[in-house]
Amino acid sequence: MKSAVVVFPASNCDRDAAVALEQLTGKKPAMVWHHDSELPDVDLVVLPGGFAYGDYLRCGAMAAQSPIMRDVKTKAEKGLSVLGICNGFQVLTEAGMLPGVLMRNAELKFVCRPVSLDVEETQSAFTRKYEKGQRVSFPVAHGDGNYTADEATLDRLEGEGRVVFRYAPGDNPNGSARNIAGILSRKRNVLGLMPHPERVCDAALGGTDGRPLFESLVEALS
Amino acid sequence: MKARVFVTLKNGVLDPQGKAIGHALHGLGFRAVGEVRQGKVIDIELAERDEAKARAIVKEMCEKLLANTVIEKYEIELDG
Amino acid sequence: MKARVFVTLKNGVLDPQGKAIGHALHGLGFRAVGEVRQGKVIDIELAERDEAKARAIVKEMCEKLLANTVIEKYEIELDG
Amino acid sequence: MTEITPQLVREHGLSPAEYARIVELLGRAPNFVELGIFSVMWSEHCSYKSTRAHLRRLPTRAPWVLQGPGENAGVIDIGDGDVAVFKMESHNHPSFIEPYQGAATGVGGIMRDVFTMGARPVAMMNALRFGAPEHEKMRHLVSGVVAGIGGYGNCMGVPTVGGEVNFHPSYNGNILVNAMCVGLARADRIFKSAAKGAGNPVVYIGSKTGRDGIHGATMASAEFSEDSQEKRPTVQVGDPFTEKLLLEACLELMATDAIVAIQDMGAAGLTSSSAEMASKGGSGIVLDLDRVPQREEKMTAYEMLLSESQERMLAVLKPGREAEAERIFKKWELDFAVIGTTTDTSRFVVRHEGKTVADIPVHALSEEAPVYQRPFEKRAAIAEEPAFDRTKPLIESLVKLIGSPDLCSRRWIWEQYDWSVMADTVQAPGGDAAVVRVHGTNKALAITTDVTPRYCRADPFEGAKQAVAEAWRNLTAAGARPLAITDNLNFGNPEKPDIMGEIASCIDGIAEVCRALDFPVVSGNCSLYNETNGEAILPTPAIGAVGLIVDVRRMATPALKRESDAIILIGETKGHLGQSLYLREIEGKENGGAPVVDLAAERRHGDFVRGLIESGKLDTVHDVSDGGLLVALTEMAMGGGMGARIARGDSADAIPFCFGEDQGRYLFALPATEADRVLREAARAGIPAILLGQTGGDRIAIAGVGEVSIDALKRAHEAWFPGYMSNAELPPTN
Ligand SMILES: Nc1ncnc2c1ncn2[C@@H]1O[C@H](COP(=O)(O)OP(=O)(O)O)[C@@H](O)[C@H]1O
Ligand SMILES: [Mg+2]
Repeated sequence: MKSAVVVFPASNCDRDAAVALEQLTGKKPAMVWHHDSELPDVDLVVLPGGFAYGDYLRCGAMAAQSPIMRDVKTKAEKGLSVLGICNGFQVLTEAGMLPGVLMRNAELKFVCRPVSLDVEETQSAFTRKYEKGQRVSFPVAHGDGNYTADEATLDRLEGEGRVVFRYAPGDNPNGSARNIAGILSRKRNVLGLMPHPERVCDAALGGTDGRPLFESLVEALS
Repeated sequence: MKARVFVTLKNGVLDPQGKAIGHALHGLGFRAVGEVRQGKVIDIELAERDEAKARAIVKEMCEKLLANTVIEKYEIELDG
Repeated sequence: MKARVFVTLKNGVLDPQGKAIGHALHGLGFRAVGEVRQGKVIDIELAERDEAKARAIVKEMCEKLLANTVIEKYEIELDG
Repeated sequence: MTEITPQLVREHGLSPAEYARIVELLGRAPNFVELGIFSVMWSEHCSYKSTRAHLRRLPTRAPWVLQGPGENAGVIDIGDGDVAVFKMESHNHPSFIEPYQGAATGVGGIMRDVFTMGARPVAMMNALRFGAPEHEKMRHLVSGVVAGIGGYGNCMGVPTVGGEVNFHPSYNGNILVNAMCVGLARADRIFKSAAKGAGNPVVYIGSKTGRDGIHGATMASAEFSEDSQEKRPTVQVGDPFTEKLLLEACLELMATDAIVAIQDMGAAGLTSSSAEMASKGGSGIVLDLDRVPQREEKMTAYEMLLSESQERMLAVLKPGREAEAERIFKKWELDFAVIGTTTDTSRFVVRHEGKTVADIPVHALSEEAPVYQRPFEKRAAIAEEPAFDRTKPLIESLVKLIGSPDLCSRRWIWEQYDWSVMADTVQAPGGDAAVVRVHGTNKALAITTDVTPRYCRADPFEGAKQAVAEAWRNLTAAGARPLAITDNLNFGNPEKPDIMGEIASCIDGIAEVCRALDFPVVSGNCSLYNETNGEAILPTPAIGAVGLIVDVRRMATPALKRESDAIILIGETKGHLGQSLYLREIEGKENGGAPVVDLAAERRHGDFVRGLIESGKLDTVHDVSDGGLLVALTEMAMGGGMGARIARGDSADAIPFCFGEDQGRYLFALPATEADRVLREAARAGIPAILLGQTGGDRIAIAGVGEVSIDALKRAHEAWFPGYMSNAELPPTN
């Protein structure tokens, strides 16, 4: 599986994502500067966490307008797999590639801690190596992770099996609607999630619950 | 020409920041406070003299970048 | 009565957000854009009919909470 | 041109004698611009005029020290060609005036000090002192400072992995915000600030210059009065987004060999960075202010030279490398301008609008800056034995202590910091030291900050010793070999002999431990005039320390891990209650003498514990500090969600035994089968060690005294901070 990580100005989990990808795919991902207009030939694009453009105006808003995002969008429509983590999820919603928005956390504070998640869907290239209903722990680290969409959209997401990760009951760190932590696009090839799977791929860091996500991709896309 | 853009949450969208401000104002003893909503104001200097053209440009800016129209609405004021 | 409060950075205070927005607008091809400054707008419902009193109350709110007067200034508009 | 009157000189914080010296050095009266330059360069903040003579007593060398004080940050060798680069710095005054931006720009400033040396910042710490919790401004200050530190550090993508927080009324009008940054580099890729050679281009990089924080350096050097709030000095607004770009751009430029010297623009911005670079390089410098990227219109030379706009750097390049550097900075969308050259005249020359606006011998700004031997009185240490009520119920006291402002959980704070970004944080906030892996290896850095100001007030010498020893102990408890420290000396007005006495004694105390434990000082910062209306803060020599864990798989944490482990206490327990938190929180008394640190014992005990960790026999260790033995045990129990059953020391009184703050002690837990051997080994090494009890169950039980559930302790421990802050006003945002 060939992968690429997009680097926006002030992305800051680009290296973490690259390390996890290299560890689990055996290949170094291509690092793509936001100003480039075309992606290299890859099977997976990761939009990493961070504070693209300082999170000024709205998180992800300016990054969504980056030149590279046009190509990401076009290729995603043709089926390219795209994984947006944290800030990357925000970019995906701002770019209109996923529905809804990520608003300020309900408690209005940045929150960094491990959270328990339930894997709701295993019918995706991102989660096939998890068990349905499996409880995993990923850290979150964000100020704007409060997923919000109108009721019709939320119903559609649930109805189409596109809510992939949900915060375990009682462990919702940001007030997001229906405890949503991660969702798929309609074609199921774009995943956005707030928690950081790339930070739990190494036992020394307190867990390996993120590994199956990357292993799923390797299996699905190789 | 100067443009002032207000970006505020659409009615019905929950505004935790506005709520927190209202709460804090009550806490400070301002009993007369009802609902509070918070938004953004963006002041833009524009090298464009024609009002209609300026409005069209700013509207485009709002649609493309300044507002997220899924949850936000905007108003434009021009001056100069 | 409704009050609208604008809280903006004092002149001369660096506005990183405004700077970044201006930059992004340029990047999107809006060449006519000059300086951009970002601030907050806060809409407050007030159970107070008297305009002078309302203004005094809102001014106090600004000083106490809404604006950080070390770096920010505020304007008050009343309506109703 | 503005006339130079005695009034104007005074307003620039210069004494008549200092002014006379300036006239002598120049051979003429300075003009207004030059007066401004001297005022910042000769300020306490930039010149260290009160402390310089004393700082010389600090040991700064060891075979592993590659760069001691004198550069932007210290550098130590951590093997395999890797180095750790670190420094701690205060942003006290600005944080009191505008907590969010003050703290944020403090973080930004110390990060620049580290990456200007060529290192990538990998960890941030913060040592915070607030006033009494009930003080009307304190919630606002706490929430603003914490949000500001997080706001800047999180955006930079550098994990904030720990720190310390105290509350004490002496900080009511003068909180302390000390931030420490640790970076990693390769030994052969370290950059320094000596602008050697003539004819080299001087380039400006980063953000544009505005009228920010003009006279920030002199503000940091003047005592606070209530009305300095009214004056509303310009506080700088931080732009972490630009700083992140600056970091990446600088590291990219540093990968080339285009740089001769580089220095961040911190206090006294352009003036101090350029004058210091010239001074260190033994060269002269000519600056052309017309080329300085400016954010505001019609800035004067005076304003540009003294501006403290953030996120700026000054570099001296090899001739002809400008275009290459410019390409990198343009890619990162940062300002870049050649604003001058180095010369062989040894003069600091500034041009503006075609005129020479300043022309000063470089040495007049650096070596000739005043150094004072201020009069000092060393205070006799307090030695009284405090009385206490022996009948107070012990378990109740424990619950109260563990939920008190100085001992309760800091989760409310550190959950606002991204401590796991960079995916190398192997010990998160909450333990004795934070541990951050050296990327791509099995080595790790252990990092801590420590000082107990109430000890320093009672006994400045012993208090300062204790601060360094506790830092050493915290690193040791994680299994690290302590390597070096940075210090942040926060004191009141040095013109008062008793404050100067505190400074001198604290420096002596630090120096003694550095020598005894081979733990040199490699960088630091002084923050003086921390007073409000003539009342000084507690003497607060904050110590930041770094150690090396050779193999991160052999590291210890405080959390209890297994049932039926033997719990062993290392070190002697006399039950020293003077200045203890027990006295303060339970008896409402802040009295008695500070505990004394026996440095020979300290070393023996620490080496013993570290030896056990390194041999792989021990993974559960906690040092005993604030609150004493029972508090330490409780922290271990809460960390592991597992109880413990202990016996009271035979002869000792229960209260001093449980809550005394004797030094040089560690608690650890290991499989019972190992206990006898370890105790024998300790005895052989002459180290006091007792078997205190064993782990297990869901409560802390003390034979013959009572018991309490871990749940109840946790509830008390976690409740205070969120409860206190739930009454906060709005969380500040950027
Ligand atoms: N208390 C101290 N102990 C040791 N070194 C110190 C102390 N205070 C300042 N220094 C050293 O003096 C130099 C100047 O410090 P400072 O002006 O804070 O640097 P910068 O301008 O980079 O912020 C630095 O090398 C610093 O490490
Ligand atoms: Mg520096």
